[in-house]
Amino acid sequence: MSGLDLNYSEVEEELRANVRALLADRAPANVTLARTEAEQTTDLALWRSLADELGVTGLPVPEELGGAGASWRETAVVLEELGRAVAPVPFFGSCVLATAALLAVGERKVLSQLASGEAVGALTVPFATAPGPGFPSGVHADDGLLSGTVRHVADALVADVLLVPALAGDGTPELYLVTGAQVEPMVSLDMTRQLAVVTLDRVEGVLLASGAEAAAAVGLALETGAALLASEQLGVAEWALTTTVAYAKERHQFGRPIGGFQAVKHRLADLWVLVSQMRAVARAGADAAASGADLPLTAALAQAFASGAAVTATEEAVQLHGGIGFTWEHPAHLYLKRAKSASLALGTADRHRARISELINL
Amino acid sequence: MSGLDLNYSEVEEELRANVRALLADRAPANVTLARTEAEQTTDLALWRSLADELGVTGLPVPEELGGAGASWRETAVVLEELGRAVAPVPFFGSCVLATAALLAVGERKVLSQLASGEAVGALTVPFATAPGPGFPSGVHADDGLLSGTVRHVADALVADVLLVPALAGDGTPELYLVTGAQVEPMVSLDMTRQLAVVTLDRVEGVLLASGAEAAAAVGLALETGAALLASEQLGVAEWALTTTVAYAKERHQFGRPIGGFQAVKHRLADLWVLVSQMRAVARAGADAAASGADLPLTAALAQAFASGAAVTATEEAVQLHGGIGFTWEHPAHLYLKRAKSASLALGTADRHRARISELINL
Amino acid sequence: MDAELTRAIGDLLAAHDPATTPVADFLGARFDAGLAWVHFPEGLGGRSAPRATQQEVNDAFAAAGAPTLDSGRHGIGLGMAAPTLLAHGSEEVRRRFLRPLWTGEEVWCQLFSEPGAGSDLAALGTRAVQEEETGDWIVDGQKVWTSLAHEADWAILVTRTDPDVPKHRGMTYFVCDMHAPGVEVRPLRQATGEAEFNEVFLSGVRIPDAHRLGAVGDGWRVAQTTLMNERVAIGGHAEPREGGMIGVLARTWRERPDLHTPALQDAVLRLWVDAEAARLTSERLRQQLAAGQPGPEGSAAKLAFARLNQQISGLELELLGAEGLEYEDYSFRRPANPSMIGGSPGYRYLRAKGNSIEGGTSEILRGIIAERVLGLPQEIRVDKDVAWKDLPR
Amino acid sequence: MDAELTRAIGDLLAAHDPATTPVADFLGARFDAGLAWVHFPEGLGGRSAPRATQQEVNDAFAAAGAPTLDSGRHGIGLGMAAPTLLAHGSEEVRRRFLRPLWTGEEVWCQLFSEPGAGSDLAALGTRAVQEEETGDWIVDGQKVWTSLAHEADWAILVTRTDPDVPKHRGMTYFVCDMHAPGVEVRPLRQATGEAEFNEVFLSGVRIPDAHRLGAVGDGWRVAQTTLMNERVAIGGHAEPREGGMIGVLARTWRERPDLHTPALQDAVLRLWVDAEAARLTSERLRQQLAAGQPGPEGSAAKLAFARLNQQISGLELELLGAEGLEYEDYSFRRPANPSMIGGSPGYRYLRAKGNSIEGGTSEILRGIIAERVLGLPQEIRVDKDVAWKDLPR
Repeated sequence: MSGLDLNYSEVEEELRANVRALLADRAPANVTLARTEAEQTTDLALWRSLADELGVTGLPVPEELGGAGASWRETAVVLEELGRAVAPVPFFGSCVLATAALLAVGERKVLSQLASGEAVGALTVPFATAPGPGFPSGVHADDGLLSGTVRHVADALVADVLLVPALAGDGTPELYLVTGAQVEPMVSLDMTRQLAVVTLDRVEGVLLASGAEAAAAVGLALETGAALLASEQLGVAEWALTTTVAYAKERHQFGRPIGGFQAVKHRLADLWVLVSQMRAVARAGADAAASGADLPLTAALAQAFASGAAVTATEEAVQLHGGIGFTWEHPAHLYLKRAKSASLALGTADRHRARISELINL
Repeated sequence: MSGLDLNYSEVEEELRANVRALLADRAPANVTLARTEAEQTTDLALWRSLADELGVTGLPVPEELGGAGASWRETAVVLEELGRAVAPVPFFGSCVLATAALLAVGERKVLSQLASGEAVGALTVPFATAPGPGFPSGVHADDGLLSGTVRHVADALVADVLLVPALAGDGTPELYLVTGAQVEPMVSLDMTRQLAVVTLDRVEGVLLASGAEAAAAVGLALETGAALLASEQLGVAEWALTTTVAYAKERHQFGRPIGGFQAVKHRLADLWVLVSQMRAVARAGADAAASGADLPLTAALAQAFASGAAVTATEEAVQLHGGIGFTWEHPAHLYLKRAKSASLALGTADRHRARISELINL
Repeated sequence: MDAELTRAIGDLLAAHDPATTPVADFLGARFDAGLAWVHFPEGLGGRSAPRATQQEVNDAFAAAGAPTLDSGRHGIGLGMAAPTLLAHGSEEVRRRFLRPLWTGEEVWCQLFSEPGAGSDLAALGTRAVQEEETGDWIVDGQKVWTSLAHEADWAILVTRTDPDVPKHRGMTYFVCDMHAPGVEVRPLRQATGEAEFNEVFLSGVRIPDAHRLGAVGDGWRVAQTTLMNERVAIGGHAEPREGGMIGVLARTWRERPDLHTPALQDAVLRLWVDAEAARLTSERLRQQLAAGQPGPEGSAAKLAFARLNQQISGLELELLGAEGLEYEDYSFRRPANPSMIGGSPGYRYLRAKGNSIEGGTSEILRGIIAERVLGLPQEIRVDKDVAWKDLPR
Repeated sequence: MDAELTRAIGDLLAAHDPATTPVADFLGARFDAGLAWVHFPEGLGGRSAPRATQQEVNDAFAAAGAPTLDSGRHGIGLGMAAPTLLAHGSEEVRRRFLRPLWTGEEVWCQLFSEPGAGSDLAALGTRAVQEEETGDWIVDGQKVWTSLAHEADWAILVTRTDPDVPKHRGMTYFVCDMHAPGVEVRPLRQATGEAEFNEVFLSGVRIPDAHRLGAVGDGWRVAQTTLMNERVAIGGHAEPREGGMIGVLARTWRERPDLHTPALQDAVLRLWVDAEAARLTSERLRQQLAAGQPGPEGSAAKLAFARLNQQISGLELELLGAEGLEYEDYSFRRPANPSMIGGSPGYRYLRAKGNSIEGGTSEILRGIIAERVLGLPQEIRVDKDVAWKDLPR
C-alpha cells in the first residue's frame, strides 16, 4: 500500500459533481423511499439516465469495448455518490461485480452491453460471499446445462444476463453466461438493494472460462467488489455525517441547537474522524483495484474497516436525530439498512480480518 | 447465580467504615506513594493494625481456629477498602489465596496464624495463573525436597510461610508448606503490590495434600481469589470515579468547573454505570465464594467483567485529571498500575471468557 | 406480611375463585378489598399498608393463580397514570378513574412528546385555553410517539396554558377523554415497517376543569411523577440469566455451530458477560428498591439495556451473515402485541435502535445520572428566564 | 523543483561536503544559501520560494547524506518557535534568533502551560509587568510540562500583562532567556517514573522589550501560530505500514506463538486495521497538505494516534500476561532521548496515557474539530466578558 494515490483528481471531482446533481434531481429521499414499496423496486429510469446522460456505467471498460476507458478509481467515485443517495440502481452488481468478472475472462460482447448500460448483468453468487480461497458451489453444470439455487443475489432482479459460477461434474470451477433463469425477489433488510433467489433447472449456459481462469475471474470480481464497496459505504457514512451535522445545527432543544451540546459535538467530531479514515481506506481500495497492486490485502482492509464504520455512522445518525430518525418517513433507516447489509455483503469484517491474518502472517 | 444476596449487610457496612477510617488515617496517598520507594515496599505497621486493631485478617476462618467466623463476603468488603486505598499490605496473598488453600485442605495451625495476622502466607503460583483445569508446574518434589523457580508471586516478599504447589516425580499434584525459600523482589508494574521470584533448591516442605485433594485446594484458592479480586478492583474503580468526580467539580477551566462540560458529564455518567455494574458483579463473586454455589462461573464472570472495568475507570481518571493525573505526585498512576496488573492477575479477561464458554457451552 | 393482610387475601380468594371469576370482576373485588395497591388509601384500591408489602401480596395472588392485566396494554395506566392520579388527582378524579384502570375496563395512553418537544419535554406547545363561561379547557396541538392511542379510553396529557412565562412554569396537566370530539389518532410508522405508536392531533378538544391534575401552571411538577415512574417501570423488573436479547443470541450460537468462528465466539462471550453484569445490577437495584422509592438509578438500567440490545442484535446479524441480509416483512401493519425480542433478527436489530430514544434518550439519561447522582453542575440554561413563546425553535 | 533551486543545492553540496563538514557549519551554510526554510524571506534562511518545494529540497539534501538536527532536541525550535518568530518577530528578533535555531547552536523550549491553565491556556497567570524606566518586562509565575527546559537556551513564553481585561485580551508573548537570573528549572516526574518534562519557576525574570513578539496584549493571537504548528508537527509525518506502536505489537505477536489465543488474535487484527486506516488517513492528509497550510485536520491525526497508542499498548500487556506484570525501572531519571515506543511494554502502556493529554487533550481536539471543521456552535462562554482577575478558579 505504498505509492497509493489517496486523493481525488479534478476529473474525479467533476464526475462526482455530475452524478450528484443527477441524483439530487431524480432520486431525492422521498422518491427513493416510495420506490421501496413500488412493484418495481429498482429505478430503471434513473439507471437509464446514469448510462445515457452521464455514461458512468462503463468507466473501467476500454473505449474500444464501448466503455469510458477510465478505471476503478472513477467507478469508486460514482459508488460514493450512489451510496450517498442509496440510489436503487443495479450499478454495483452490473458495473462492478459482473464487469470485473467479464474483464477478467476477456469477454467482449456482453461487456460492451454492460458498459453502455443497455444490459444489466449480475454475478450469481450469494451477496455475503467473501473473497479468498473457495469457489461458489451453489450451481452444478452437467453438459452445459446448469442447475441449482443461489440465494441473496444482488441486482439479479433486473439483470438481463447472469454470470454464473458453477462446478462441473468433476468439481472443476466454471463460469457461464446465462439469460433464462428464474429470479424471485426476497424480502431484504436493505430496502434499496433488493436481493433475489436465482433458480436454474437445467438451463443452458455459455461457458466463459474454466478451471483456474474461472476461479481467478470470480476471485478478482469479489476482491474488486470488496475494495470498491468501501466507497459506497463511504458515501452512506458521509450522508449520515452531513445530514446529522445539519440537523444538529437546526434542531433546537432547551432553547439551543442540539449541536451546541458538548456531548453531541464530541460524538460528531469522532464521527468526522471515522469518516475521514473511511475516505482514506476507500481511496486505497479504489487505487489498489485500479492498479491491481496489493489488492487482496487492501480489499480485506477496506471491508474490515469500512463495514463497521458505515454501521456506526448510520447508527449515530439515527440516534442523534432522536425520534424522527426512527420513523419511516425519515430516510435515516434506509441508510442504516444499507450500511448493515453492506457490512454482511462480500464477507463480514470478521472474515476480512481473518484474511488479513493469512496474508500478512498476523 | 440465583438467590444471590447482592447487597451489603449492616455488619458489612460497619466493617467497611472501620477499615476505611483506619486507612484514611494510616495510609493516605502520600504515605503510600513514598512507601513504593522505601526499602520495604510493604507497610507492615499498617498490616499489624489491620490484624490487631480491626481483626480483619481471619474473617472467613472459623472462630475455633482463631478467625472471626464470618465469610468471604466480609473479606470482600475489606478488599474493596484496601483497593480504594491501594494499600500495600499482603492481605490478598495471605488472607485470600493462602487462607483459601489452607481451609480447603483442612490445615489448622498455620491457618490460625494467618487468621490472627501473626504470620503472613503466600500461595506460590505465578500471579497470572488462571483458575481452571491444570496444576502449576513450576516446582518439583523429590522425596519431600522441593526445587524450582516461580516468578510473579504475590505477597511472597513478606511471607513467613509459603504454600507451594508441586509436582511429584510421577506427576502427582501435591501441596506443601515451606518456610525456607529464597525470595527476591521483582520490579513490578503494580507499585503497591510488589511481586517476587521464589527460588527453591532442594528445600524441605511439609506435605499438606496430595493428588485430587491438592489439585482441588489450589483450584479453589484460585477461584476464590478470582471471585474476590473483583471486590478489590471495585474499590480501585470507586476511588477513580469518586476522585475524578470531585476533581471535576473543583477544577475550573474556561471559567467553569470541568464537570459542567457535557462531554465530561456523560463520560462520568457512563463510568458511574460501569462501577455500579462492577459492584453487582463483585457482590455476586463474594456471595458465590461464601456459598460455594456456582463459584466457577461466577468467578469467571467476575474477572471477565471487573478486569476491564477497573482499567477503564482508572484510565478515565488519568485522562480527566489532565496533566496532573500523569504526574508521579498524584496517586492516579498507582491505581492505574494496580488496575492493569489486576487485569492480568489470576488470568486475563480473555481466559475467563474462554472458561465461561466451557462452563455454559457458549 | 402481617396476619391481617394474609387473612384479607385468603378471604378474597375464598369468595372469588380465580379460576372461574371473570377477570374484571376478580380485579374489581381485589380493588375493593384494598389489595390492588396496598400503599394507596382505603377506598382507592389500597389500605395504607407499607409499600414494601406490595410484592408479597402480588406473589400471594400469583401463587393462587389469580389473573393480572396484560402489561403491554395496561402498562401506561398501571405504571404511570395510576401513581400520578393518586399523587395529584382530586378525590373525585381518583374515585372516577382508579378502579376501572385497575380492572382493565379502561385503557390509558400518554400524551406528552411533541414533534418539537422530545428530550426537551418542557418546550411542548399543545395549547390549552380555559373557556370563561364553562371553565372547560379547549386543547389544540399535536402529540407523537403515543403507544395505544388507538385503543385508549383516557390519556394523561400535558399542555401549555401560559406561553408568556418561562416554559417550565406555564404548563398544566389533564386527563383527556380519547373519545372526545377533536381527538384524531393516526398511526406513526417506524423504521421496522410497522406502526407501534401513533400521532395524536387535538383540535378544539374540550376537557372539563375537573379533569385537571394539579394546579394551573403546575403541569411540569405533575409530569415528573409520571416520568419517574416510567423510568423505573422500564428498567426495574427481574430477569433470569440469559433472559431477554442475550438469550436469543446464546440460543442461536448453540444451535448453529456452522456459523462459529473464534472471533465471533469471543464477541458473543463479551456480550454475555456484559448482559449478565447488567442483569445482576438490575437485580441488585431491585433488592435495594423492594422497600424504597424509585430514584435516578433506574436510568442506569435503561441506559445499559438499550446499549446491550443494540450490540447484541447487531452481532446476531453479523453472526448470521447471509441470513442477516433478509427481513420478514416491511409492509405496513399495527402489531397487536409488539415485542422487541420476537420477530426476525433483522426486526430485532431495527427495533432495538428505538431503545435508546423512547422513554428518555440515552443522552438525557446520562445527564440525569451526572446531575442527580453525581451532583455535577447542571447544563447552562439559556431558556430559563425566557418566555416560552420567545424561545428559539 | 525549478532549476535555480537545484543549482543552489548542487552548489552548496559541492562547497560543503556533508560527510566532512561539521553539522553546525553545514547547516549554517544551508541557512545562508536560503535553503533552510525556502518559503522564508531571503536573509532569514529562505528565498521566498513556494512552501510546496520545501519537501523536495529536504529530500534532495537527505539523498546527499546531509545532516539534520535531532527532532527530539530541536523540534520545538524548528516546529514551533521558528514559524512564530517569522510571523510575529521584529526584524531584529528574526535576525538574532533564526540562524542559531536552525543550526542547532541554540536550543528552544516552550513556556505555555501552567498548573491552573492547561486546556484553558488563555487562563494563564504568569505576570509580566513593564518597568517604566527601562521598558524591560519583569516576569513572575510558574510554567509546567516544559520539555527540554533544562537544556534550552531560549523559550517562547506567554504571559499575563493586563489582568483587568478579559483573559484573551491581556496576554503578551516573549522570547525568554533560559539562562537569565530568576529562571529555575525543576524536573517534573511522571507516572513512568522518569522526568521527561519540567516545571519552570520564574521569579523576577527580566526580559527586554525588544524580545516581545507581537503587540502588548496580542499574545493570544501570536500563540495561535505556535499551537497550530504544534498540532501539525505531532500528526503530520508519514509512517510506513506497521510503523509506530502497531509494529511493536505485530512483532510480538509473530515472535511469540506461545501467547496466541483466537480472541487475542482478533483483537490484534482489529487494532492492525485501525492503525492502518489511521496511517492511510495521515498519508492522505500529507498528500493534500504538501502544498497547503496546516489546518484543523491535523487534530484528527493526533486524536487517532493517541487512542491507538493507548489501545495497542494496553493490548500488548494483556497479550503478555505474566510478563506484563513486570516493569523496567521506576527510579527517578531524566531520559536523554525519550521514546514512546522504546522501553518495555509497561513503559509503553504508561507513557501512552500522556498522548491524549500533551499538546492538546483529546477533549480539546474534539472541540476544535466540532467547531472549526463541522461548524457546530461554540461552547457557551461564561468567561468572555469577565476580567481575568475575576474568573472563578
